[in-house]
Amino acid sequence: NKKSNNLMVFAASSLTDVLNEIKADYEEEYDTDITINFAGSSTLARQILYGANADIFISANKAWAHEVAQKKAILKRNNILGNQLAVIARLDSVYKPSKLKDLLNPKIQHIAIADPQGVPAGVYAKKALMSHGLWQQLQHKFIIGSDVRHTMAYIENGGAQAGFVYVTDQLISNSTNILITLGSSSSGIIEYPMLLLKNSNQNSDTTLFFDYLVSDEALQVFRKHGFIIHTH
Amino acid sequence: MTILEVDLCHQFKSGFELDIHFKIKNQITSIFGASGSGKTSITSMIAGLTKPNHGKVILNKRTLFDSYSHIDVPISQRKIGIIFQNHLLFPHLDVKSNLQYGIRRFSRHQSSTDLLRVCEVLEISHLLKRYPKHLSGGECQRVAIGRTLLSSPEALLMDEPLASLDDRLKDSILNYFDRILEEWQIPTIFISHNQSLVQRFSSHTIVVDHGKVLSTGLTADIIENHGPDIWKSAKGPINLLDIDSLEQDGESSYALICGQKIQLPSINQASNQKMYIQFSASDVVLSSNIIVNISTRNHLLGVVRRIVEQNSNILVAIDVGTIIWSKITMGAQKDLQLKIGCQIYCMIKTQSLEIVI
Amino acid sequence: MTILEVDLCHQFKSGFELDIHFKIKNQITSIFGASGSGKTSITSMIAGLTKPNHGKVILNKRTLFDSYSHIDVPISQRKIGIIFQNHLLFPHLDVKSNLQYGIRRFSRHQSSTDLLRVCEVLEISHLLKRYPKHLSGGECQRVAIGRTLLSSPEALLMDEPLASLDDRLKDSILNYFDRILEEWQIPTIFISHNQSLVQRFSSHTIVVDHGKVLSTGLTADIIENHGPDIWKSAKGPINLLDIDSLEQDGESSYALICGQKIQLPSINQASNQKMYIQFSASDVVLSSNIIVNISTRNHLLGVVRRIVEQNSNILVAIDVGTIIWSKITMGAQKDLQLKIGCQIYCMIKTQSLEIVI
Amino acid sequence: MSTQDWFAVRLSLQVAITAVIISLPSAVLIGYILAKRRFRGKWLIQNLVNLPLVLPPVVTGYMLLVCFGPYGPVGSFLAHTFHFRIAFNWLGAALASAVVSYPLMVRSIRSAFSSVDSKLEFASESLGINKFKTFLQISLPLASNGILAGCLLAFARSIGEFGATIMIAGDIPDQTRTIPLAIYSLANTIGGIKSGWPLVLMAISLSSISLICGEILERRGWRNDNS
Amino acid sequence: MSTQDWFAVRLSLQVAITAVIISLPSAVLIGYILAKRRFRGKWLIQNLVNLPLVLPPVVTGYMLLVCFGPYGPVGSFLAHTFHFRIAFNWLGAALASAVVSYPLMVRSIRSAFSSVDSKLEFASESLGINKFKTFLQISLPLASNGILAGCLLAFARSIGEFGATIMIAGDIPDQTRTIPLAIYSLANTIGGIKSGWPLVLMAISLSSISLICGEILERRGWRNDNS
Ligand SMILES: Nc1ncnc2c1ncn2[C@@H]1O[C@H](COP(=O)(O)OP(=O)(O)OP(=O)(O)O)[C@@H](O)[C@H]1O
Ligand SMILES: Nc1ncnc2c1ncn2[C@@H]1O[C@H](COP(=O)(O)OP(=O)(O)OP(=O)(O)O)[C@@H](O)[C@H]1O
Ligand SMILES: [Mg+2]
Ligand SMILES: [Mg+2]
Repeated sequence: NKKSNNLMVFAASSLTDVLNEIKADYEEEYDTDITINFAGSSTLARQILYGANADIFISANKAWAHEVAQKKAILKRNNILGNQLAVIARLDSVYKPSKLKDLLNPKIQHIAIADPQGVPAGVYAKKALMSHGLWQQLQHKFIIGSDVRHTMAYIENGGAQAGFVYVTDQLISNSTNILITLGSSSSGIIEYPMLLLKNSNQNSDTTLFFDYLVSDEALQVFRKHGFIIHTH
Repeated sequence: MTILEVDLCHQFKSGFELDIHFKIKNQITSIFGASGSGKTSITSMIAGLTKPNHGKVILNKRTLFDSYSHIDVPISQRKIGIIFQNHLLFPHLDVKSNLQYGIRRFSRHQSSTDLLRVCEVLEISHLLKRYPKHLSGGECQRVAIGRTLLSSPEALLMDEPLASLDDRLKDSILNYFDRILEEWQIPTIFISHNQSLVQRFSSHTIVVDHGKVLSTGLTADIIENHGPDIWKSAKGPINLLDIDSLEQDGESSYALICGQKIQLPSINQASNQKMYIQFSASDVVLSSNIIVNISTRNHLLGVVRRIVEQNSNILVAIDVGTIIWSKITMGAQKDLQLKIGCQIYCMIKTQSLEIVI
Repeated sequence: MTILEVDLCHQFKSGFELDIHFKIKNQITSIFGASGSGKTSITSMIAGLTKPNHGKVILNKRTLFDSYSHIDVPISQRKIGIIFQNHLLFPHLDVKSNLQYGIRRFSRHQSSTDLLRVCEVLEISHLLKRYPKHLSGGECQRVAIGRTLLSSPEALLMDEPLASLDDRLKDSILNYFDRILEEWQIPTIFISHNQSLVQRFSSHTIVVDHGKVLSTGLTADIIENHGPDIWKSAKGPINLLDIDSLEQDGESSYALICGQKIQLPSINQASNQKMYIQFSASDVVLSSNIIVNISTRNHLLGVVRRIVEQNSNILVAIDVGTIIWSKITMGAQKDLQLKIGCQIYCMIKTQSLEIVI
Repeated sequence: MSTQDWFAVRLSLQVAITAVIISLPSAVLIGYILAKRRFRGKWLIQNLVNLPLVLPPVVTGYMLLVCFGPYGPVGSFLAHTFHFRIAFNWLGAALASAVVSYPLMVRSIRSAFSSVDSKLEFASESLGINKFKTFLQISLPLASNGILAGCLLAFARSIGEFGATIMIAGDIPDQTRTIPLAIYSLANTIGGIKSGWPLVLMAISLSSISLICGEILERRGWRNDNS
Repeated sequence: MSTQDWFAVRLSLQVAITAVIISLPSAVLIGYILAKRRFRGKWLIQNLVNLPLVLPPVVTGYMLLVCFGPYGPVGSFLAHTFHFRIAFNWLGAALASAVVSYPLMVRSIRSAFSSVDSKLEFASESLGINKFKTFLQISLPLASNGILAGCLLAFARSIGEFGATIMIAGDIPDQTRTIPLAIYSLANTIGGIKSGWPLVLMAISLSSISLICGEILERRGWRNDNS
């Protein structure tokens, strides 16, 4: 049952569950095959820059989206999709910090954080800690995750007593809970820029799907999975 | 008395069937047979390198292998020394370490095989620091011999140990073997295609053919009965006489054999070990009276005891105190009018005599 | 006329020095020397397996190696067949494929070495489907011989090709060699420690010692001049005489040796191939007159040519038309008053004679 | 297992086999040269060959992308001349697997050639067979067990290859999602790694089968054919 | 290179060497058994040994974590009894490297033992030396080149190990950040991979040095000692 049209979406891996659901809904309605390449935003960006045929790129932060937008022609973009950062810990952890300052407590030996040098979740966490003036003091406690899921794995497996992940990621885990939710005031606005890329074998379905992603139907699904919808 | 009892049945995939039974005492026994008749297979089964389908190997009442009671003693505890057809020196060890590898592993024998002595006899003293890959074929063979002798085994299996050595070395190594084995009193199996080596070296012989024992017995008997079948030309049985006493007279040595004097080839090192002289039946010339003006030095007077015709040759047993076999032609018998009971001189060239210690 | 010219200088790390120069024509030439004297090294340098420090190898005007003009013809183009001391059969090929491996690679010779004939002579027809690891030592050796012969080389190097074969096989393979080499007319180098093989098989001999050529020439001359030095076995040099013609008289056979009649041991199969008789120096009794009433049948009259003292024994070369060596004691020499030039009878027991085809 | 999982299994097999086929010829050549020849730049070749072993696979994948991607020198040449692309394609996955497993294959083959007795090669040459034919008829068959082992090793490594593959081929369902990528993607979904177990077992059994095949082939060879 | 980079180099060396030391004894034993013995469960052992080869390293790392992590059975036992932890520690990195490179090491050692002529072992036993001593005095020295090669291979593989390491040891700067983790972290920044080149070169030269050392050791051994 090959469909007549197909399009290629490159999406950050934190979107895996939600996009698969949206894709299923869409394919049921339209005569289009959607292929999604999930990976870390940095990998995806690099693949696009080195010539991958992507129609849509959904990055987990602005920086990689910006990188791509600089070098490739962009037909459309939106910054509607957003997320929230949280401090989480294992359900059975002995010490549960209730504010960011509590992370200084020596009972917290390690703090899991996605790589603050490039991985979006880490960059946001760094920003939040900087704004609370804790960044320097906590440096020696960091255990660096290569992406959010990995960061969460540290917490689940006891590598860290607390850590920064997206709210959406924590929803997948059933052995942790959220202790502190960070507002956009501290972490900055967390956005998932969606880019519609100009591509050689473009067709109208691409635009159709890009628009579908911001339709109420899709936004409903995003919300269900814990994402925030920014209305600018 | 040490005994090696062997009882082997094996069917090779190639179709070749081995079915061998023999017992040997503490003596040197040759296994003689054509190429591919199963000699190497026999030794490798005795040593434990190949497991026969059925059979039994017993050494000194120790059962080394028994397929019925599922006994299979590890190779390293069989105390059987092997000198392999293809040396098998350890390539990563120098000659000295190769020699010392199994030294005094089996503790029974304490003398006459120290490293120095072995190196001297085998003429490998100058090679001690070399590695096997820098040795010639014959040198490898000698090191392998030394290595096995130094482990002082309770039985010795030798597969063509002297194949690529020249006669001089062969002689000196054989004499050394002889002496060691005399002292050790262990069953020894010796495989060689060289007829004279077999004759000189082994008291007993087992003839194998197509994996079966054809005949077994004293080498002399085997030679007498099967010689022409086995060897292209047989020199007749070997005579081996005890030397009663030894006498030096100027440059020559004489021995007393049952009261009669016999001149020996010059011996370099006089030894006080028991000595024998050995010569083959074909070396014994018979004459009815003492002859002068001849290079032959020794005339032993004896009485004819038996006359056997074999393949148009005559074997005569002469009693000179002990039995000496002589092999002559039918023409000679007729000329000498040999009959049982008549007196006759056995003339033996000194050079034909071999002294065995 | 095919010529192999060899000129080699090499210094081994072990200190052993090789310095060899010789030329051979299309003839069979033995290299004879003690273990470790450099024989294998010479052949491996001629074949191109080892590169000498200096030297030259020329075959039929083709320069195969020349250190001065930096010529080094690849092994595969040298057209030199080698039979290795340790077989080197290809383990992954069965016997037939091993034999066919280099077949007719060198195109000069077209007959008498087809696969069937080779298998028959070497008695390996029944082994064609086997793999080398399922062969006995002697079987491996025969396959290796066949493999090399089938490649029809322009020169042949053989390193102890018959070491672990029994006499019957040795004889038939040697005859085959003889015939092939007669037909091919190629230079052939033959290494063996077996004196009688050397004597029967090779027309020329090169004696090497410690890496140097000691002497070179006709095998007969070498034996006459250097026999006692080279063959130091207890029984002295081996005498090998051509049989001019054969005569049957009733049950006995007689041979003519340089015009003198000699009685042979009874032969079972009369053959029309060239025959030799063979006996060792210690089997030859000397006497100054013909003796009767003795079992010895043969009296060859000759003239003493050389008298050599060796280890308190006397070696006498007697010219009976060809040279016969006799080994006697010093006492016998004194009694017989042996001097160069005097006439003497060589008495040889018929039973001491070995007939070699 | 879902049809997607089965697709991943089929694809993994296809990728691994292709990877082995791509690398085999040059691996045999290089292995032979490293084992039997002595020359100046030998250590350089050895280092080049070993590169993918010491680099994180992601970096290897990145380098491949730079080279074979649509804008890379090789990639664009292939695209323009043959209208043929490697990146973001199962061929890309095969290339990644081939490169990453190459050092293992070469090593195995090299040691196989080293243990072929040079004297047998001499013997062959002395029978008038030139070096090349000697290689084909003696060295190659005698080293075949080791070459086989090298192939199996490369196959197994390919089955497990992740880092370089995701870089150059991407994780595109039904196109480049091999077993490891599928496992990774499952680990990223709500069910978590537990739903990946069937695939993990599948990977294990694939390699078991290849190992057992290898054993059987080896046992039928000359080497182990005893008594 | 920054001090952090130098730390990564030192740590990588420490981890790789430890990994080799951890796995060597059992690899020699298993390699010997696989090469020289025939028994029932052989293919099972072989499969177990090869597991880390076919699994994506991340999965291997995950399994290690499940076992050796603070909440794993072994990990918690060690923590309670000896106050000693493996996970999230350089020891964890060493363990990950050891496990991932284990199949390579065993394979190399196995083929080294296979090529030791069994007849030499028989000869040794016939001289009265038991199987164990024969192993020590004959098989082991004759296989030493292959064992060395196996160690170098494992070393090189350890230098490049990423997936399992990041799983069990985590990427803790100044504690567990080995060269590949450092490279990966650099590659994740937008400036990107270019700033990672010094570390890539470092990884390459480490493996080169190990290879060259290996060559030298090998050449001084008996095998290549010609003429
Ligand atoms: N690769 C080598 N390195 C150093 N010395 C060697 C090497 N090969 C041989 N030799 C030495 O060179 C000498 C000659 O060896 P070669 O093998 O030519 O002797 P050979 O005459 O064939 O002896 P044999 O009759 O025992 O086979 C020996 O002393 C041997 O130890
Ligand atoms: N592993 C094997 N598999 C099958 N057949 C074998 C095997 N080993 C030996 N044979 C066969 O068994 C027979 C006896 O071999 P063996 O090696 O015992 O002979 P041998 O008497 O030592 O001969 P040689 O004097 O030539 O060394 C031969 O015909 C040989 O082909
Ligand atoms: Mg044999
Ligand atoms: Mg030699």
